[in-house]
Amino acid sequence: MSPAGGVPVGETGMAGAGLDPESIPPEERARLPKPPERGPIGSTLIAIRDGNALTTILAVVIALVVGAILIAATNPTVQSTAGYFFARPTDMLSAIWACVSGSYLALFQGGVYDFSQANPLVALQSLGHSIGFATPLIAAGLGIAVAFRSGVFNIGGQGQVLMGAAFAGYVGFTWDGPPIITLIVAVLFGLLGGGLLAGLVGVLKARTGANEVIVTIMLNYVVYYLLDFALQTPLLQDPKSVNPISPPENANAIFFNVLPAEYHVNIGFVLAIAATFACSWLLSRSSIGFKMRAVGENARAARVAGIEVDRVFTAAMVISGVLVGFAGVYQVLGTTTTGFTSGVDAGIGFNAITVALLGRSRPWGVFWAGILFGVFQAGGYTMQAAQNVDINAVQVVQSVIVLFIAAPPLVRWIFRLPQPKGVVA
Amino acid sequence: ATSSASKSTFLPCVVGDVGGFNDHSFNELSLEGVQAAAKQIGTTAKKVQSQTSTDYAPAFASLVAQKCNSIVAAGFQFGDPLVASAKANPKIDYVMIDNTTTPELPNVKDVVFKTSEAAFLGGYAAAAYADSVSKTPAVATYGGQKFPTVTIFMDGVADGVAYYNTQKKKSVKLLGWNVKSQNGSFVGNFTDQNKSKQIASGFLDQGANVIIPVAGSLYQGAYKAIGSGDAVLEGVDADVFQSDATVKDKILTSIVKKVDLAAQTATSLAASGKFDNSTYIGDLKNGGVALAPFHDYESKVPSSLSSELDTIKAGIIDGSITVDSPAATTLK
Amino acid sequence: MTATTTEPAATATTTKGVSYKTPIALGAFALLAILLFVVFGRDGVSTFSFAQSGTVALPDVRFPVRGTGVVVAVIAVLLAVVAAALVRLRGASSRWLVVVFALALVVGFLAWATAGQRLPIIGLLTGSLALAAPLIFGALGGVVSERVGVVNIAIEGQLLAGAFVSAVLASVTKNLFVGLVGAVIAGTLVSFVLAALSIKYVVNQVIVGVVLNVLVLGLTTFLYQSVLIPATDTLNQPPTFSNLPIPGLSLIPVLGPLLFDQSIVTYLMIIAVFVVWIGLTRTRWGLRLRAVGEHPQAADTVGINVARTRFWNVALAGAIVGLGGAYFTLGSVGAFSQNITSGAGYIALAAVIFGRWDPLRASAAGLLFGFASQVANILGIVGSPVPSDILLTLPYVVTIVAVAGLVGRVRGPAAAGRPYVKG
Amino acid sequence: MRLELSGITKAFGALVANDHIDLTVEPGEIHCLLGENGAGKSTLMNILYGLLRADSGEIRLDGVAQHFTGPGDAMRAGIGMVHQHFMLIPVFTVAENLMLGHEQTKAGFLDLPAARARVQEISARFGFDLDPDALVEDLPVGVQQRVEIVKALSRDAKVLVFDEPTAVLTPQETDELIAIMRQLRDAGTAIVFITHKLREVREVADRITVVRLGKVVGEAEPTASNAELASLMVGRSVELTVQRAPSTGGDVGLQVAGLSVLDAAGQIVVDDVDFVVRRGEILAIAGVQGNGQTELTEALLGLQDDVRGTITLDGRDITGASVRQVLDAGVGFVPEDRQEDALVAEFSIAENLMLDRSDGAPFVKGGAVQRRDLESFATATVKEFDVRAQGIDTHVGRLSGGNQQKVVLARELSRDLRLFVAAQPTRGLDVGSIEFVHERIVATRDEGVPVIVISTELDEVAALADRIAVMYRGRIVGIVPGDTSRDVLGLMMAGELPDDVRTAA
Ligand SMILES: Nc1ncnc2c1ncn2[C@@H]1O[C@H](COP(=O)(O)OP(=O)(O)OP(=O)(O)O)[C@@H](O)[C@H]1O
Ligand SMILES: Nc1ncnc2c1ncn2[C@@H]1O[C@H](COP(=O)(O)OP(=O)(O)OP(=O)(O)O)[C@@H](O)[C@H]1O
Ligand SMILES: [Mg+2]
Ligand SMILES: [Mg+2]
Repeated sequence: MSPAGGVPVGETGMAGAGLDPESIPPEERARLPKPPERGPIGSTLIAIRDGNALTTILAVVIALVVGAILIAATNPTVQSTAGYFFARPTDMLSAIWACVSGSYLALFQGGVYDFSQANPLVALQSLGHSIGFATPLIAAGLGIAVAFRSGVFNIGGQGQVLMGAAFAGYVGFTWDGPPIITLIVAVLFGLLGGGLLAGLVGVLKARTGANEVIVTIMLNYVVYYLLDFALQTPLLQDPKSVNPISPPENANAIFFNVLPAEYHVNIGFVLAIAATFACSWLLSRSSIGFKMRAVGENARAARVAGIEVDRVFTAAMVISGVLVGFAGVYQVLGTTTTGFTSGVDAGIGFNAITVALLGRSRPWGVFWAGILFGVFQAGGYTMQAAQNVDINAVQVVQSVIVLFIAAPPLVRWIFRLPQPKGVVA
Repeated sequence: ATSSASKSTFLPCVVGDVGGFNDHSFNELSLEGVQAAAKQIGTTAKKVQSQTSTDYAPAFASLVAQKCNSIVAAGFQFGDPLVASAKANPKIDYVMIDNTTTPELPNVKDVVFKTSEAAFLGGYAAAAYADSVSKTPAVATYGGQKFPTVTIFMDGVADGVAYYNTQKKKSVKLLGWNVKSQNGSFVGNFTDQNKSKQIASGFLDQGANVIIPVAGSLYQGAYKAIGSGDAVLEGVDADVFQSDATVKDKILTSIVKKVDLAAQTATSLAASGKFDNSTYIGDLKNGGVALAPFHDYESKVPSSLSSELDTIKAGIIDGSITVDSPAATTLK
Repeated sequence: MTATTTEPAATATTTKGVSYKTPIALGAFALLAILLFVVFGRDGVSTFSFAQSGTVALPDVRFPVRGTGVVVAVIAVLLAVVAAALVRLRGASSRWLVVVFALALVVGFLAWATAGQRLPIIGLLTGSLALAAPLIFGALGGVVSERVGVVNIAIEGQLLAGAFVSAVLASVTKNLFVGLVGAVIAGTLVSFVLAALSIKYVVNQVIVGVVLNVLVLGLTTFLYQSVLIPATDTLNQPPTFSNLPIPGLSLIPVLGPLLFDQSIVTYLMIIAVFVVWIGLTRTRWGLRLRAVGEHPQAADTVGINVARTRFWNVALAGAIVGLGGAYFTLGSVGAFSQNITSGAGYIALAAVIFGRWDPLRASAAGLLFGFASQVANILGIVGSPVPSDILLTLPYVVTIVAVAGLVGRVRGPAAAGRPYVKG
Repeated sequence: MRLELSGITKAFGALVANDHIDLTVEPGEIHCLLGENGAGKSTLMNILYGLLRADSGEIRLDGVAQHFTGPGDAMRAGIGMVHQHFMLIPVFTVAENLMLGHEQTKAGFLDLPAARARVQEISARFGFDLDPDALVEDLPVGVQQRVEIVKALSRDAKVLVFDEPTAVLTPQETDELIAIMRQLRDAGTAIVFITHKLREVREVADRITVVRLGKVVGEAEPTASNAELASLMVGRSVELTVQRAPSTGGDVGLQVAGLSVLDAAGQIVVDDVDFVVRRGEILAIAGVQGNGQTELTEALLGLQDDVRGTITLDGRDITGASVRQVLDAGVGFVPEDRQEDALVAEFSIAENLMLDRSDGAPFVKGGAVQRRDLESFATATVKEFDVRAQGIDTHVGRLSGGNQQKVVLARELSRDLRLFVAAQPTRGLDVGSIEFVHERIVATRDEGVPVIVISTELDEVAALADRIAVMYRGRIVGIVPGDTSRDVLGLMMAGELPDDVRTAA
């Protein structure tokens, strides 16, 4: 995680309901990176220097403690030993230790490195799984972040993921073309799908002033039900199934693995890394990115400076939708290649908001936030299976971690840490 | 495939779909079945619930890593991920509920249900009851979402009501589902109780005497819509009279689909090394689907109903009465 | 053009400046009406039934569908033309015109969709209110919170927490009012987290809101499965509020059952709408709240404690939304079940913006959404030709169209979303 | 009430904004605080008013030490303040703004009639004309400033602070305010008055304290000359009037004919205006704030939606052109509100310098920002325009107002211009900064660019204008030579064109 890079900024169009330069607390302000934006390594170094890495680690520690309480409190062994705590307290304490340590070990083994495996290459497969979860989150998170930086709040991730999935999936199962070409066409169609839907929002906002928060929320539902409908018609439904599920994707449309198959790391992840670089370039080096940030920070000044604000809004939405659409593409061509349903968005649209904000709307911040979420998701299954921890408890622990990471002042207060150096006020 | 596993070390497992293990439906029932089997064997089952409808593969992978000997999965979306996992782990026995998988693997057992057969009885019983309490009798059904596992109930109910009408020359109305156009009334999800309640109220406004919500636990909303009124409910999946005491005073009967029994049987077979990959089709004949007893309504339904239902059941079993459901076309 | 040709501005025609958005929107709808009601017109008679038990029933109204369709289409076209003319002459169209247009179209659509069927109007309206109630509570909480300057994305979480706690407390104590108090406390607690993190620790308000929703969903589902399910009898079997008809008033046709034969929660909602509205506009509380949401520094300079004002009003917002949560359980179905709110909080959030941060308008937006949902329900019930999935999109499409066609650009509280950090 | 500040120290991080400041204000005295931008005047007053907490030092009122935790305490102790930036709620009415914080209620509801009466009573006492029910956002800034003043007066403060209230007032309004201050002083109120306008200081001050870099550098006599005061403030001698040769009067650069502008509500805000600006001349547009000047400049820039008439630049019709096209046609623009309209506070100086050249050469090639070009340009420009900042990466929001204005000027003047429009270019700036800005504007003119300067400040108009157009209610009352007397201009600003005035159209 690298929260080194400032905070998301810009009028969100929820009529100020968002993130404004003013919203940056003084101590954050002082830590705002000086443009140019740095790459991943640079910002990590800065993070350590400024003590951000420390607060992040401490945030995770607190969250894990909170999670431990939850895990222990609901563990049947702990509950039964609690009955005779005063008679033999060691029983309960060891039960707590067993379930808590077991759960977190499981999380680590399932999400990062399975040290129960003798072969380190096999042990690393866990990380591969996490990357599989992280890839669409990174892409969608980038999309949300780009919109944010431009002052638009895109809550329409769900709809855009579904569009991306449906468009790419459609090409992938209808067209059995040559290798690579098929994949490229399918991906491009998926990006088109996401871009079209988000572009519609942008155009509505530019033309009628319709608030994008409302429109994107509503479009999520509309797209969901329309996709569900289409999945019951010959357009998308697998003729071999009565269920609302699409046919499987053709082999040439599927993301090929870049590591041995057991790692489940495919070209999609490489594309996500490329997208991160691209977004980083877009926001910090490109002309359109410059305009987007200008509009996001101060739309009035941007307009006076000859920047066509409405066009930038629309462009930002389209770029955002394309990136979020890629998450959908990944879902059908990388994750569930055997046919998709209306649940193919897998909650990515909403998780991506958290990922984007957690990454402070900086491309590399989003990248690491996405990886963190991926680890949680992959590890969550092992936690469930190994320690019988409820999936919902895993979700609670995740949320708590995010809240603490997002609140460095709170973490510093808990640990009575001094303010980072060079901070005003 | 697993014959060497001794009883104490056998590890039965179950994967749940996103609805969760408390959906009052297939997830809950498959968990119950596996747990019952585990108890018999003398072990405890492991369970994993998918967080989203695309990460089924990791769910399987996590159970494989736990060294499960059998894995039961319920939900149509599990099909291909299950096959992939089964191919990679030929030593583990897989049970696929509510879906048929291809290709046929030696370690995968499909379990499907001719739910429409039981629903036919349910529709007939509902029509008979409605006819006995009202001059303008009507039976209503609605679904959570338009999945075949849902509409197969609605098809059966519709056929049952129609059969009643032709047999008795009556005109009991069926609301909420049109078999021909395969269109009807749906909540849009399986969680919005308030909306379920409003839909049920709408059916009551239309004069419904019996309501059959095919929507997991959303019958609770319908129960509240009826309130102190005279209308009654029919449950689906489990015998709701028994599974949910809070609503039992309004449960006429239930259209039972014994996912639990199937999961339990298949798990036990795997534990005892007698697992086979033949598809299990739960129907009226083998008791895989059934109409639950009327319980407290025994005395309130027409006295001839029980025998009529027996006759129809026999007719369905011997093929003289056919139940059509587009949703059932893949059930060989 | 030269100076001499420039007309006195008031009478000159312009293309910029005045907006033809409304006439264009109306025109599009008029076209749609022609297409649906005339081209794809249906035969038969649609019966709007006003039947209701216990009161003076109004007679049924019967619409010959094809004729009604044609009439409505003609009215729609005429009104669209009038709207265009008004814009041309006066620079703006009339709000009443839009209302009449919408009413005509709704009647036309309902008649078309229920050809040969009976449409229970009372059920349509009471159902709309029932579906809208939690949205209205949510929207009121959203309005209070955002007007004081804190963006409340956590409405969904507050609703869910309220629903959960009220069900449990009412079950344990067998007392509905304890349940209501519990809902208020639960919503407030969620708000405390939002308020503390966003006001004291200046965490981004949107992030806290989004994460709180996930957190509360996870927590309630977890507790539901691990605690409530095993002990349904004692923990999750609350009584529900029964309707309290107001003597006399409840007998009024249509309005009686709609407004005066409701449960306490619904009465509370109606009261809350007016209290928040009057409070915001007419009281010291409202004045200070709005000042803090618009220009916190200015409020500070007149001695208003910005942080405290924000904190307690966000808490209050949570309390109101919590009541909405109780509507799901105590006011509607009793028992809690997982994710019982099913996204209502996000719809309420949209209603806040749609309603331009005004309690009355936001409530109206909630009602519109409830109405559109209930229309979709009833059409599904009476058996409409529209596929169910398409019907389900109705309320969402209606909202988008209304926002794009009629509402347009909205301006929220100037300081919403910005933490106030003193120098 | 006697106010004593002693040893007040306040640091923002490494920056010491107030360094052991001592200040005494006697009852019945108008005490002027003078100092350049960022000297720490507002900081000191904000500490007095309880908005900021001093790191050390003491505030005493009539000898009693005070411990303010917030403005509420200060107000209760009898301190009132008119803030440098408006502290009004734009969407509230005048009455609501007045009552905020000490609302009277009747049966739980706001007692609006009482608040209205209070507005009317105070306005009447000081000869204002305020509509209690007008929304503040609809009022011209001058009137908003009156609302601020009424707000401060309504609590009968014994110590009153005026932090740059005259920056947005017309001469007449300033005179009214000065009269009020005198009236209050005579009634025994202690008054602190901050302004950058030396004329006002000398007119009204009983005592003058000069602050520089956070420290009191001395007291000055009200009899001191402008030049003395200025050099005390800035620490060097300042040219108070720019040297400029008479206009050479070249070809017509800009021609505006029959220009009218309608606002969103359809009201005419600029009414049938005609004028020309020649190359190498400065046309000043004078007038009381809110008489259409803002809209006129915005119309020139393509920022207004509803514009009739023609605008011709170098023979090319640019009526109805987009902002982009207008800028590309060579128009440089300094908007009135630099923070809202000209700068992106969170952007660095360098980024702000390319804000209106975000497409194409010289900073963008192939869609990519040419950072090296931008950096070298920014470094050179910052040096040329003497922007005081740590570096070109400093966020503009952290610069003082004067330096912010220099960034805007630098950006606009470093393009190849065919027209330069500057609105209120020196609002709120200290004398040192004003000197600099004026020099640059004159230099631009001397390069042969037609220049329009919009100013409500007659000193500025007099210092810069070759010709003066006076606007009143959207119309141009008349165009007169640059040396027209203040009295005549004053009359014109009230809408009258004396018969004997030479026009210079
Ligand atoms: N909130 C703040 N945070 C950090 N630094 C500040 C803050 N407010 C003021 N400063 C610093 O204190 C210095 C003094 O600012 P102050 O506003 O008091 O100047 P001033 O004398 O009022 O200037 P002006 O004449 O332009 O109004 C500034 O240069 C600035 O660097
Ligand atoms: N967060 C901050 N960090 C550092 N300096 C700040 C901050 N906020 C404001 N300042 C500085 O505080 C000073 C006072 O701000 P203010 O808005 O009063 O500017 P000013 O110098 O008075 O300019 P103006 O002439 O436009 O009033 C400015 O110098 C500004 O750069
Ligand atoms: Mg100042
Ligand atoms: Mg200043």
